[in-house]
Amino acid sequence: MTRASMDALGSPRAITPELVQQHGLKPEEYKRVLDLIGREPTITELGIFSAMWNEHCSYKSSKVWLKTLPTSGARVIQGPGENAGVVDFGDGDAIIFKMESHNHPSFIEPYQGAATGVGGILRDVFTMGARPIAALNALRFGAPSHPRTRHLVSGVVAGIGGYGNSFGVPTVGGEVNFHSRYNGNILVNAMAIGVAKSDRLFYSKAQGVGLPVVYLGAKTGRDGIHGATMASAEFDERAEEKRPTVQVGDPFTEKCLLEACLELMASGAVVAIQDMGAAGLTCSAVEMGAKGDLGIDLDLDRVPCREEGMTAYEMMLSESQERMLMVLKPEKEKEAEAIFRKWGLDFAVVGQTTDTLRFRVKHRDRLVADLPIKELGDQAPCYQRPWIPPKRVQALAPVAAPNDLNAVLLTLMGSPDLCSRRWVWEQYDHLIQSNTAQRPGGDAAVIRLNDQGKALAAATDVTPRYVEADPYEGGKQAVAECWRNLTAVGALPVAVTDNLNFGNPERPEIMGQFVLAVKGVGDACRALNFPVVSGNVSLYNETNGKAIMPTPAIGGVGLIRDWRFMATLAFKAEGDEILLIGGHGGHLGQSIYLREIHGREEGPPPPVDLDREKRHGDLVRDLIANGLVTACHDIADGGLLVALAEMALAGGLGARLEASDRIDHASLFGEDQARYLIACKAAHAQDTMARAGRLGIEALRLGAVTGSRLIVGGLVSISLEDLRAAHEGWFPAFMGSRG
Amino acid sequence: MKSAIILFPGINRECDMQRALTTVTGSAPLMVWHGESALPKVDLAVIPGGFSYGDYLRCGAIAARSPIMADIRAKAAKGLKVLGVCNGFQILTESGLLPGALLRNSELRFVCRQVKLTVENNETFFTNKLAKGQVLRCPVAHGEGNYIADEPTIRRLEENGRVVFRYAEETNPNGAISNIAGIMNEAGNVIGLMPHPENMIEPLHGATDCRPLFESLKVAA
Amino acid sequence: MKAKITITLKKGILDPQGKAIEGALGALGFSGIESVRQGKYIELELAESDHDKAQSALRAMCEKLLANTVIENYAIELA
Amino acid sequence: MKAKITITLKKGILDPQGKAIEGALGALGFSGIESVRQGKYIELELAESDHDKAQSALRAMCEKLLANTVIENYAIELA
Ligand SMILES: Nc1ncnc2c1ncn2[C@@H]1O[C@H](COP(=O)(O)OP(=O)(O)O)[C@@H](O)[C@H]1O
Ligand SMILES: [Mg+2]
Repeated sequence: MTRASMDALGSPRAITPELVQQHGLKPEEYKRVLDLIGREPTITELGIFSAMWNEHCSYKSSKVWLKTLPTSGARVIQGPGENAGVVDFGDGDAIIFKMESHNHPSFIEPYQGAATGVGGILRDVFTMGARPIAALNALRFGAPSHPRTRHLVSGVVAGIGGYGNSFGVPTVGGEVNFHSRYNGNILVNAMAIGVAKSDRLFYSKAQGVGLPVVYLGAKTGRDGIHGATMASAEFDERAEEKRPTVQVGDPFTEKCLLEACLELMASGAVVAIQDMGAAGLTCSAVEMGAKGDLGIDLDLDRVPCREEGMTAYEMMLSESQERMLMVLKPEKEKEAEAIFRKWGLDFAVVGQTTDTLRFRVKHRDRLVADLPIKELGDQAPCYQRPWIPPKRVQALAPVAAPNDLNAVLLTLMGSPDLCSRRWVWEQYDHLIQSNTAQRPGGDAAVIRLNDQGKALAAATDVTPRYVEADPYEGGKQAVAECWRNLTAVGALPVAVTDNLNFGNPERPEIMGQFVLAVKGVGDACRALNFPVVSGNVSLYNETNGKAIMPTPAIGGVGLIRDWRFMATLAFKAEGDEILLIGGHGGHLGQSIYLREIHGREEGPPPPVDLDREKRHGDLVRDLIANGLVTACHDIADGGLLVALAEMALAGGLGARLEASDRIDHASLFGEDQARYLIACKAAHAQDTMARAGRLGIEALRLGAVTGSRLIVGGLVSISLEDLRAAHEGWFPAFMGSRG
Repeated sequence: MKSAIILFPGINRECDMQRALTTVTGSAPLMVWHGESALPKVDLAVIPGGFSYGDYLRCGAIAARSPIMADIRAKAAKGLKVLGVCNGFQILTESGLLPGALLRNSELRFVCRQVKLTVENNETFFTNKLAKGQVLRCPVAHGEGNYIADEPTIRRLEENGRVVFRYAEETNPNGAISNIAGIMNEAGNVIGLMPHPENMIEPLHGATDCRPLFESLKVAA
Repeated sequence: MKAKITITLKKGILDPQGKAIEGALGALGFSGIESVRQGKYIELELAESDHDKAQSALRAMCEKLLANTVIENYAIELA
Repeated sequence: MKAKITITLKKGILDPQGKAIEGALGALGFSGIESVRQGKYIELELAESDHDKAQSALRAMCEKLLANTVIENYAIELA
């Protein structure tokens, strides 16, 4: 480019290959930049491209595959592409939800990393005009024996609670797993759910030329500059020395921002709104302009700054939290400002919409960026990464039956992945807002939506060891288990959000995991009429070339007509009969029993027959709706006997199962899919069996709720106290009383 | 009975309290923003739970020093009934309307769980519908509910029946001294407690043990 | 001018945080730690240049807001 | 011997507490406050009597536990 045009754009800093590389742009990607703008970019422009074109913002490795997911359905109001997905919950109520990862920051600074992860996802939801009504979190940590694990668990859990509790959203569900494959890359996936009127939703699409672009919320500091880039950079030993700036969350400011935004939206002043997340000002401004086929002019001298002498580059890439960008109706500007002052938040007109389709950024009266706004997004690189399917796992070699099943059950109930998560969820305010009908501890959380009894159910699920052994079946299983968990409380599963956590996509075997898992997720969502309306991808989760287990976390929401008719897993009354829907299994491959008791992580995962899932689930939901079920629990990790033990502990009532030649260690601990345990009044057992029979669904009468022991024929007999001690004991003991 | 809920930025359980007051007492409370320096004429001022001003510095410290609290202090001296729940309790101690202080939970973790409360004094505006010694199930949700006061203060509280609620049956969740969950001032018109009775009033909450507390307010008026 | 304020729990008031730190340090293999107390540290930049005026202003801030004198002591240090 | 450790947020790291305190002091009518930052203060009693040994032990404690050097600085003062 010529000197003249350089000076016009200021900062005549030479763009060296090193600089380009530091910005995470590959040489061919940088060439794309040059072709696009026909000159060398300024340093600020380079920063903007690096932010827009990194994996985190551009989805360049995953886009082609995400496109294959089913995203439409009768209840879908807004699919992927906005801040969060939106589904129709009837009576003009819309449910807005999304899940997002904050893995790397949480590994480096667990409390603040997890806290700002929660803050970010809450912002995505209320940016659309919704009031958050529930939060969930899917957590994966390294082996309990790893020296950092306790520290990370305690920091992450405290951070999630610290932010959500102060903000005032009930945190009602999630998952916690431990595995050595997460030693160097923990996963912190936060999900938020909000409610709004479906005719009062807000979008990021700017409309109208010459309208004020307004900056709202907290001041801009040098927070997390390159955070977006870091979030897509493979870890190595140096990561901790690199010490990328970690953001500190301010839930108090976020709570004020929520109230101010909802007040402002109600006033009718808002034309478009976009929260500032990764690469804050850059992504939000470009998004608003590009979506609305408008240009945006920004004047950085008007941006409220927390620190002295911030450069244009720093302001454009800062990831300071609790900030919003809006396009407002000019006539409402004063009213809007008053609302924000009332809440003690910054308010500044930092630019305006134009008809130029350019993204122009001014600083100290010089143009520091002048880029084609649509191309910034549309022309981002998009890769068809080479992939290879993983090796087929060997069929499972015989597994010897242990002689003491009591000991086995106690070990499983007290194992890291099956024990009670009470230590975790008691640190979350799961009751605030007075609508929690089912708190953590069940298959899905249930939140009341209105006084007529309408309620929402939510759960998150994925079984990484299944996905590792067979990405396609594992992808299907994650969706199926989420669907099952919603069904088990009596909810009609409506839609999902996904958080796809994988290793380095530039390695064909990792890309293979991704491709097949997404295919599995897609097929399951199609078969179960469970569309994907939002999601997030986190790649490069590796340390020294060792990837995490493939972890496509699925967060689902379901609709309950009346929470008074929901099911819980707790046994309710002596004498109720216990039925097994879906029949006995025996699939031990990849089971927790195999891993914890036999020390083997082997075999294929249980296959998922989506047609069975659907038929069995629809039957169970129907039984619950008709008041024929007194307790219900799906059979998942740990199999039949663990599910039974969980139901007994929850209800404080024991159970006796009749002996049968079909009951052995394989049928008790196998993790075969599409199965539920239900309890019902003895008087209803016949009818229930008949209904199942008519539908060709295998249902078995296993025994009855009784006493204070868990008894299975001559094989198992344990008191509930012993079970409870094992189940409740592990987590507090592991964390130490002072965790 | 006319009541008002006082709102500070960061307060987040105001809707729970509003719902409890409205559904149980039958009359909806006024919602009063702290900026309004004077409190409208009401029989009862309720300071709900939350994280006023983020609970930065100390829980309730900043809210306790706001203009509206000065007004509430003045009116309380003339007999206005004041109820502080959780953060509200912390604000009342910080503002000197109630003695003592609330420290970090002894386990150093936020705790949201169901506890049991003994009604130690049933002759207050918030407990007159209950029996002395009656035990209620009630949730707590706080990180700093560890009540403490110097020995003479504790003695005075105990001797004058000013301990209104006590954690029962080993359910003390925070290490509070002599299991104190809620207290009142000398005149008996200011009550503060850490637990959240507003979250235990309808079937959805799993039990309605705390409904009578709000019914007591009707009698009190 | 710059002021440093340290706020500590009064003697006799239980300090679980200090205890926890003591325990954690022990667990990390640090020995010979006889006691740990945790408090707050606040740094202020003041326009005031007169030492005594600043001192008395700071004392007022501590009494009115920064310290809860029911449970805390404070110390003021002026640079 | 007695050690005093102050832990402060690194320059440029958001300090919501300091911000809130600054606002509250203003609301209470204190003027001329240019900035407030809040940190932690930790007092330790050590058996160690050798100054240098104590110093290096304390540095290790800060690095390993007391401070999160990603976002915090620490200062050690030995009485
Ligand atoms: N991180 C977490 N936060 C809140 N609740 C959690 C978390 N992890 C697990 N739980 C709760 O613990 C219970 C058991 O979890 P899980 O075994 O994953 O359930 P399921 O097997 O039905 O998927 C569920 O109610 C879940 O919501
Ligand atoms: Mg389940």
